[in-house]
Amino acid sequence: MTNSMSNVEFVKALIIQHVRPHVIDIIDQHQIGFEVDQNEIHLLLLALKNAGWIQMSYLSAIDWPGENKFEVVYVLFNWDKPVYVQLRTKIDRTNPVIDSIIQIYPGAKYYERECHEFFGIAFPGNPDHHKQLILEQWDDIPPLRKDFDPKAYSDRKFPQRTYTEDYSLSNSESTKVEKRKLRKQRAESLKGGKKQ
Amino acid sequence: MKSTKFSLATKLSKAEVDRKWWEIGDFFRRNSLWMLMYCTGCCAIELPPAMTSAYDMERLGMGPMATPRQADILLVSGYLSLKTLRRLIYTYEQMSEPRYVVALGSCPINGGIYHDSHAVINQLDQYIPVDVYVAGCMPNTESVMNGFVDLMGQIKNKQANGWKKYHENFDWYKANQITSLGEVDVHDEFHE
Amino acid sequence: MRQMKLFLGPQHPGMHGNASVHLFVDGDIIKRSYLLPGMLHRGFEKAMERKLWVNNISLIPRVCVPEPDINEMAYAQGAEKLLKLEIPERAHWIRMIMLELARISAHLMSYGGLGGPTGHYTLMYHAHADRNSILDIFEKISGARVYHQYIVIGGVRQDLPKGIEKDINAFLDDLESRYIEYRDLGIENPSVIARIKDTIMLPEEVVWELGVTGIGMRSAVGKPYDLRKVMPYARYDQVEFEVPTSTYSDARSRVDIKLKELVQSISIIRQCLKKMPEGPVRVKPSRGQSMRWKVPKGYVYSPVESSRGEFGYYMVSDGGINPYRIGVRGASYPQGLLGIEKYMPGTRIDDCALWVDTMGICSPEIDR
Amino acid sequence: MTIVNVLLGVGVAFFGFVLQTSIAGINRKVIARLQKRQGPRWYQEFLDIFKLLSKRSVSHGWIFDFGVIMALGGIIATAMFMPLTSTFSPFGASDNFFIFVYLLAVGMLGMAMSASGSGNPWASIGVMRALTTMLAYEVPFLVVVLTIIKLTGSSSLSAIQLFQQTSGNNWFIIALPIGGIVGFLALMGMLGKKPFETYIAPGEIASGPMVEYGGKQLGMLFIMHEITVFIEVSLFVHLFLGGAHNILEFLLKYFVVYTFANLISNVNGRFKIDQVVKFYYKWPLIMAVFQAVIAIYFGWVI
Repeated sequence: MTNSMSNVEFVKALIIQHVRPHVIDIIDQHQIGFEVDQNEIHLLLLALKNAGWIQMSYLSAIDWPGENKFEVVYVLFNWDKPVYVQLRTKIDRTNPVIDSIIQIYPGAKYYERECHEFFGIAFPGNPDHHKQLILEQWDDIPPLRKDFDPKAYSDRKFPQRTYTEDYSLSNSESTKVEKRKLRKQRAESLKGGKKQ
Repeated sequence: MKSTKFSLATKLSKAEVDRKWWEIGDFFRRNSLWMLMYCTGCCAIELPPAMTSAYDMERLGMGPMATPRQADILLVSGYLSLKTLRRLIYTYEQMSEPRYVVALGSCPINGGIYHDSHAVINQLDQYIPVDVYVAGCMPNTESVMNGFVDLMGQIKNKQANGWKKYHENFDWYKANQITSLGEVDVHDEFHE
Repeated sequence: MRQMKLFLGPQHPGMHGNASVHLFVDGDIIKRSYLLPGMLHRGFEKAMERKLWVNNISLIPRVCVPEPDINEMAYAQGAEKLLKLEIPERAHWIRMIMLELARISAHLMSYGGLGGPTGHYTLMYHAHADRNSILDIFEKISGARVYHQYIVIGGVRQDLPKGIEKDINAFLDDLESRYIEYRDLGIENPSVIARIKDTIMLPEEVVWELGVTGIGMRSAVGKPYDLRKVMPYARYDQVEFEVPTSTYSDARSRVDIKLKELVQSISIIRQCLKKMPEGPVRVKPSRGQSMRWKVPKGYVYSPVESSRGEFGYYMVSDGGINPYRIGVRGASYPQGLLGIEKYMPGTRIDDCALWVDTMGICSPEIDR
Repeated sequence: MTIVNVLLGVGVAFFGFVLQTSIAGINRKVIARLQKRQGPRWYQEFLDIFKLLSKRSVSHGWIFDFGVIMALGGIIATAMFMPLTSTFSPFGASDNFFIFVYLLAVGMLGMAMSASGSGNPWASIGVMRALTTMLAYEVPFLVVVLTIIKLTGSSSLSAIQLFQQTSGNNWFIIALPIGGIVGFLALMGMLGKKPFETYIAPGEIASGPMVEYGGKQLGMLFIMHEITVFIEVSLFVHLFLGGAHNILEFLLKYFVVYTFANLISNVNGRFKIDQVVKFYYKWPLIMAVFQAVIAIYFGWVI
């Protein structure tokens, strides 16, 4: 336990050596999170990569419309010193731009594309970041932003099934049996198969 | 006095002859249903048990087919995102007639667990006609098999005529497709 | 040079799942290729924000269909980390049994899937027959064949049914007795070896470039980089198991490692059944509170070793009753998207389906 | 060549279709048992074919339709020459081995033409692979058959059968054991059985040449395929297994050969196309030449 705790301490020392993080939260002996400035991200990623955090596990964003910010998250992992490092940085929401990290972690290419598609964050430096990946012919604001309402979108675009009969049993007691009979009848009528 | 037993039936009209031939065809069609393996969604995970040794679909004369041209059943296995629906419509229109559609799971019926999703359609029979729905999330392999047996019964009773409906109401179906999809045929500009 | 564009999928018997690989071929050789994902996009991350912490338990298994339990585990584990919740001892062991059974089922499915691209359908039929008996065991334990919703926040939904040990042991014995047969049928079979040996290479530097995890990484790097070993969750530190590795990663060695892991999983389940203590299996929120279960503020990344690699949930809570943001890191993201774009060119059309199969690419978790 | 011969020939082709379709159905049941399942009804193949003929079909231009008819016609024409036993042959002594080799190619080319006419790239790849495989297995097979023709002194199938049935002579699979193995390997390639089934390959090229066929055209191709299999297996029976004295013996040998090939096919994966060509040009060709040398120059025939 002491050994693995010292891994977290090691990361903390490494980060503090370079920058002063706004927030440090130690989640457990295998995970630590830092919140840093936007312009420090590349420096820290490079430092962490040189220190052995060679795997980029996850890249995504969180929308904070209240603060008018996007929070971009990088999760890194080192297989020899098993610590997950979360680096978070807040960027402006109205004009979200953050430099791409594919020079440092080439595997981030598609994460950035996805992030652009779902949040609208631009990643200059990534040659394909503006191309569509998962959605096709999308005609609304990026869907993972908090002000996007999927229910309204779905109601607007897709026809809903309308039910002509009401089978809920919450009404008065006397109609219960009748309704059940009706429901059974309808179920019978829907049945295909050999019985008919 | 002619014997009634072996006398030839009176001359059948052309429509009746056609009907007889159609019934003979139906016998073959329902006993040899080939399905198109298009895993549109998660219900496809219950198909391997149905196809392989556990439930052995081949007993019923069914089997997976590689391409839409060869297949009789379009098996819509689960939810349909918009992107899949486009390809599903191409696929459906490629299949040779008579063609049947079996939809597995709750999602093609009314959206199921994804009823409020921005990417998943709510009701499949607005876009293409569906012959058999198998409800459940996910439906058991037994109910999947039962769905196929139901389809066979429907073919026997001449109820499985979704493909005729598609011809008759083609404009209605196309209009619905365009409302939801914008454009049905898109050039795939990904990476280009 | 004239190139022909081919669509391998979404409707193609060689593709596992609803994804499409677009190939530009010259003769039989692939010159350029890319994956077209998104056919399975359901907007999970958005849907989870709109539901309660408890409701999401029914939604998450659907993220990755062949192996749903890892989703439940990653989600439950992450929420417990945020809640600082200690779950009962027995629940840990039951979770491990479920996870390892799911791993066996996923490996069997993937090994059977080798039968598709190589045309060896007997292998596929045998593997799926065995997988079906795991599904029956799952049905006995949780009531559902595929989507169990069994691992929940605070433990597992209910205790194991009585006498299930006998079923599990019988199945494991059965599987173990036919392990040699499986090897002979599949990867020791000369005609299959001709297809999978020395093709579809994954060198070590590519692993680090793409960020491949799981079997792909272990087969190339030769070190036991398995999250169950490196940072044990549940009670993986109290069971003994080996992590099979190799330093030469072709399709055959990856499948080989898959089979060896299957043996390790069998041994883990046996140990779990032996060491499992008695006791409660779930911490419940106080009565009437489950719909209003608030999770404290925080950010957590919760990784789990799936059959394809590191599978993680990035979870953010703002202290409310809904998750603020849940991000899913699919294990097949790097090799599925960047891997196909960069390293599939140069192989043949025949290898394409095998690439998808042996790299362990699961399209629903790419699309979510 | 009278009208009786023609009628007999058509009868043989029809008999071949019924025989092969039934045996294929029974084989599907046998294979199902190998795969731990129950399997379809034995007449399932008939249902499949008649169902396909009952469906509506899509055309992709006249080459597409004409190619199918040409393939079916070519194959029926080939089957008309096939002797069933050593004494029954529809066209008497015209059952020359080379007639089969050349007429089989007509059917194959018809299919290739039609599949290319569909315009689907998978079909072109499949056709390319089918013709490459054909080139690969024909060479060792022809070397072995030429050895047999040299030994018998005749290229008529009836004569070859009678030669093997004459007392003192063995079946050629015993007389020329290495050649027999080569012949069987070539048969596997001809039938499109598993290690060499590169041109259908559903998991790779989406059933290759058949990708655009549906309905009636596919039905005709299935009939063509059944008759082709009948011709190929019968060739093997007549050339290597001593033919048949009567029809029952023929049926038995036919069933054994086809089932054996099918069983081998179902415990194997499939090769890549380049591996198929390399395979046939390596061991079978060397073995065939070796067999020819020792049989013809040294006279070592068992």
